[in-house]
Amino acid sequence: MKMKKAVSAILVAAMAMTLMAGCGSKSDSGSDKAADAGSESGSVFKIGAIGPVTGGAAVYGEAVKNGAELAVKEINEAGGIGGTQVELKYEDDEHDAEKAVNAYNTLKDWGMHALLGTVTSAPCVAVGEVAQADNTFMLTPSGTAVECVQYDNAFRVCFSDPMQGLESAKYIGEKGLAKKVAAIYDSSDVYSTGIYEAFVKEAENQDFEIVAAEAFTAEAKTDFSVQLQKAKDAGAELVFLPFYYTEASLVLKQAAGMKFSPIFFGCDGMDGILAVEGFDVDLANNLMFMSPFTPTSEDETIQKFVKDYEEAYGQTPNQFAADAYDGVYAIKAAMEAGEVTADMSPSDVCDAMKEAMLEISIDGVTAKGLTWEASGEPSKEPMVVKIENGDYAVVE
Amino acid sequence: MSFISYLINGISLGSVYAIIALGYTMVYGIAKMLNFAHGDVIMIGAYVVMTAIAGAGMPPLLAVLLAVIFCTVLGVVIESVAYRPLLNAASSLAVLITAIGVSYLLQNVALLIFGANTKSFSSVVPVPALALAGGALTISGETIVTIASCIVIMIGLTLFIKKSKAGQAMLAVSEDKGAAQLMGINVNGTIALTFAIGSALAAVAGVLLCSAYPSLTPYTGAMPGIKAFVAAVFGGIGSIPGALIGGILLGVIEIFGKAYISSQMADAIVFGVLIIVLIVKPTGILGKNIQEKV
Amino acid sequence: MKKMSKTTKDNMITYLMVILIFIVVQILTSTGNVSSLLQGLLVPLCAYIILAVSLNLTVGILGELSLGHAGFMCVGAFTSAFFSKCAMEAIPVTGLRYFIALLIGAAAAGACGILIGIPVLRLKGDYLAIVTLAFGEIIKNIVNVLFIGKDENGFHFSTKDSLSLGLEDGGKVIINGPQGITGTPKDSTFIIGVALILVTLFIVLNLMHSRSGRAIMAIRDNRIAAESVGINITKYKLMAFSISAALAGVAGVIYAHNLATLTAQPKNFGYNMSIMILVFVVLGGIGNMRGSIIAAIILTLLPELLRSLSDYRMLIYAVVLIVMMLFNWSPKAIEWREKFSAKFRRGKNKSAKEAA
Amino acid sequence: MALLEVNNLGISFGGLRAVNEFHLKIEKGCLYGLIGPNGAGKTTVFNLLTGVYKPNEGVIRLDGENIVGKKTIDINKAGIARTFQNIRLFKDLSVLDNVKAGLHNHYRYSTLEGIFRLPKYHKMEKAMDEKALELLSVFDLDKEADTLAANLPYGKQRKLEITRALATEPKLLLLDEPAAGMNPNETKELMETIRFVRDEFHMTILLIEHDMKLVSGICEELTVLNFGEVLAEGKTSDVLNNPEVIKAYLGE
Repeated sequence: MKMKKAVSAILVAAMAMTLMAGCGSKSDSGSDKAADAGSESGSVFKIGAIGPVTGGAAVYGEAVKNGAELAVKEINEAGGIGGTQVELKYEDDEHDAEKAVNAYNTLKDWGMHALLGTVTSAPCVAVGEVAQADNTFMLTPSGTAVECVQYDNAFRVCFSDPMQGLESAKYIGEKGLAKKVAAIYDSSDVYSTGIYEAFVKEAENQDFEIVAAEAFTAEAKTDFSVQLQKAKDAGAELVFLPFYYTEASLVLKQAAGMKFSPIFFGCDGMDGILAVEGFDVDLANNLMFMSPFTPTSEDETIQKFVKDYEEAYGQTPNQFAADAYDGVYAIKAAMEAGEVTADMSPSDVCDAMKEAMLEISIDGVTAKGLTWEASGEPSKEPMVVKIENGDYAVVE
Repeated sequence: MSFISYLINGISLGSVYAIIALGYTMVYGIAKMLNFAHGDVIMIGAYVVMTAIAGAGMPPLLAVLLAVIFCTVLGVVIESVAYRPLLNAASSLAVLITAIGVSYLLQNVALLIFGANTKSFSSVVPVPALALAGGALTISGETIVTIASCIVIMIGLTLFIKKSKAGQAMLAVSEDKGAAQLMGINVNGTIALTFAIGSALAAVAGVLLCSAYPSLTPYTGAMPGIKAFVAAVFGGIGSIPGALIGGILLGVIEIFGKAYISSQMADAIVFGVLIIVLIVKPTGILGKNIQEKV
Repeated sequence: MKKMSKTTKDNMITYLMVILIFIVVQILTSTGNVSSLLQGLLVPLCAYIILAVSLNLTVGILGELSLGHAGFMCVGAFTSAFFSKCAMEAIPVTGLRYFIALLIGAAAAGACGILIGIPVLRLKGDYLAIVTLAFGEIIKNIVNVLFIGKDENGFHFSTKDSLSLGLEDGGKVIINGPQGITGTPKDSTFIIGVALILVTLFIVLNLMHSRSGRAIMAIRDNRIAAESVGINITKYKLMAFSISAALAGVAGVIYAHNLATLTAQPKNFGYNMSIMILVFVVLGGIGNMRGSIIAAIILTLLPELLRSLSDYRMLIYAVVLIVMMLFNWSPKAIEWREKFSAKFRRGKNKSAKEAA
Repeated sequence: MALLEVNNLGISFGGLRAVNEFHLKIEKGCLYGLIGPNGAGKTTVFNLLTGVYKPNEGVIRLDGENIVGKKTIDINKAGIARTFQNIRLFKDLSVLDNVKAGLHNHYRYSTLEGIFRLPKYHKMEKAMDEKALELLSVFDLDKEADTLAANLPYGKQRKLEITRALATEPKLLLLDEPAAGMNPNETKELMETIRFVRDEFHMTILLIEHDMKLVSGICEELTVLNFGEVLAEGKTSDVLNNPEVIKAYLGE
């Protein structure tokens, strides 16, 4: 009993401590507000961003964080949005819907005008629901699920899952890359299944046959020998890999180990595979994937982006960073077109911006003349990139 | 033919589980605790090797040695700081939760130091792949080395425990801590030694895991850690040959489940088989069935 | 008689604490002093508290280690969200629909508790832990390959993909594999959550101090002796386990009806979550329901309040967890604390005497 | 008819014959002793009687009914209660609750009645409290009703175990070394208590004991067990003077 008392005393003390910490952070934001008020109310645009920077999906959140920071820095150096400086606050969601809503609420307390996020799909749908209720503008750089942009306040920079699947199937069919196709996908992942399903659906209209469709799950993604063996046994000439490069690098290595060398075809998640530290790039030769972004492009904007990014973060930007970079510029364009000012309420900002989104067109690193439809989808052409001699090359 | 190929892949995956499970089972046998941080020590070991090779340009063998030393020290430090104060706590759950805390700690330290980006681990195994049946079957060098080291370690450990004084002390501590103390055995020292050996094995496991499946993130150790834990229970936790059998069976079941039943349901199959095994044989395949004395 | 009033008083303090926290939060909310972050956290917090209390029933009262509690939560969440999604048009009254959803979630999770409990409760200690962990992972895996759709021909079911459902035009997919269930009505509120916490406490505390609870605790303390006085081990173990599972199902219902997306990720329904709940229980004191509540509150708020530390927050969380465990459980720390508090008390007595 | 009648009881563990051709006959109301050197199989006999072990052969009749093959809980319901050599209390429950756990099968109400605190709950709990306190007062433990069982001194723990066994309202009470670890004063007091229990509750008692003073002081009849077999049986004074018994005890 004595011990229990002691335990509860300590717990209470700890609670008091956390509460104090809470007060501390609250008073922090309070002083922020005071500072804002001091220098004319709402003198900065506050852009919030949400994505995983811890946990298994941290690598994607990191890239978005970097891309967005780079864009904000550039914008501020060039004088901000309509003369107003921009502040970016990035919150971790650990790739979890509930944490993402917490992150969103944190940003809301901070006084966010517009949201860049979230990075991954399931959290994005959850946040979308709350953002819609609050009428907050959101632009997800990489939330690919259909439901991510189901409301009129939500837009995205990347392709949707079904579109990628459909375009991939079309491309393979129209170019006659293969007659026998195998697909391996992550059945525990929204992104991967989304693309896979659209791919299978479109495959019916195309002149190739799906000879093997094998899945894996988040808990068993180290060994792909079975899936590859089945594809090999089925005589697949092309293996479709709609998932991220982390797993893809293992698939390629294991395929090489079993002397299986079909055409490997991925989607935008494959981008960044060459940047994996210590990866044997030879394994990726002839890998093809759909991507809106290639760091090796001759294009001037892209070259500058890649150079600045490498200088700042010591690595080549991937598609996530590029999407985030374009996302920030899209927010800027929409804010300017909607004549948004920093003292407007987030809801007014949202109303102005969702109108403006349909009018703007930006020349970003993921597309030229990027525009948006009311559905929230971007209109841009997917490119197919092929890795040749350890480098990305765009295929016609 | 594909059957044999699946079997080989299963054994290959299973031997990695087995080598991790060895560390689990040793620590459990002596300290009676589930060291949830074991998988993360593996991850740290792999990072050390990678940094030593890529950063400091060390030869692979030296790098592995360095990792073994590093992890041994790490294991002993973790044991003395986080676990030892709790070994006599009122509930054995206390140390389990602390182990979870240590697991989070190691993951987040690695996240801060090495970042979230996946790193590709270049294999340190110099053995070439073995081609059988005119190239229809290939056994990778990593598989050969993993299975070989697994067997060597198992034999070595068994001999160590049977023949050496320290090993006998371990056995005594695992049977009865109090009695061992009365016999003049340094219980804390023995437990620390167990952690040292377990962590050294973790370093080796990390190298072999990442050589076979060359992708390294701060979370690389977590899932294989859990799987190896399952393997250890499968084989009968506390039993060294049990860890080997449990690990290999787990790997084979996982691969066969994927190949012949459903690739989506591989986890459910593995865990389902585990439940059935434990219902039939409540202490695992090689576990001792201890009757409670009335 | 004295004993009765003591436990009753103890229970009253627990209820009052929950009600008091509720009132304070309500006052703060109505005066606009609660941040959106905290407001957003209120409902999940209720779910976590219920999870912690219900797991404490298994761990603290029954004395068995379960690492699959999130699995039962998952069952409750998915069955109830499935129901709510289907019944959205049929039962437009939110309250009624939510009530039925609660019953369905609790019943489904409780049934799973019995299903898994019958074979595995014979196992002991860590073996039971691993089987419950396995069960949780199986549930998660199954939910991830489950596709259920509905069109005018009724329900369609598949474990492959949503295409194989063969839905007619206009049919909709309700459970979409890894995408789970989207668009569950957001029916959970803080008031409902607090009410359910009180109901959970009512059930658990009253169970503890009844004939059945005594039997369960007798089994925990000494199985062989319990058998020798004629207590049916299987019956009471199963009872505790399934009540605990059903309450976890209730927490799942709250959780599912708070977010627009319900997916079974390792993060929310995997062993990580089960362990997280176990941390609440152990840190709050095994068998101590009030402690579970406090620990659940602190450990849920802690990482959120540490947000400003961004990269370091999970690191700090880990360190705080280890230090708190050492401080609360290490025999040496307990000894030191008792000495310290004795000294403190003596000091107080002395000063009181001096004052007199 | 004898209350307990055991015939030809035997069990082996692996190759070891722990109990062989054991027989026992206890009349109602008798205070019966089971003695023998260490390792003679006394506790094993208790475990066989209470269904913890299943015998390889033999018959155990309680009030004429064969209880071989029944589960421990059913044997308890049939009327045999026991204490343990190494005390097995519900250590984190109060003294009162330990006894109330013993009353489990005699004061029934359902779990739902318990959770919702229906009238039957209050009625039964009150009756249980009264009954438990009454029993505790017999052993002079009623003052400590609120103490945790683990915090009781050793001697009182033994007594509490007996109280708990009595609470199950047995026909036959098995006591496994009730005086172990007690000082002579405590033992004397215990002897009186045991006799009192027999007289007050009309109980039949079978006890295992090493303390010869206690055995000769209260047991009316004895069975001596040696290497799992009955060495001698009969009136206490006769048995204790049996040269075979003396030989087995003095070890030559």
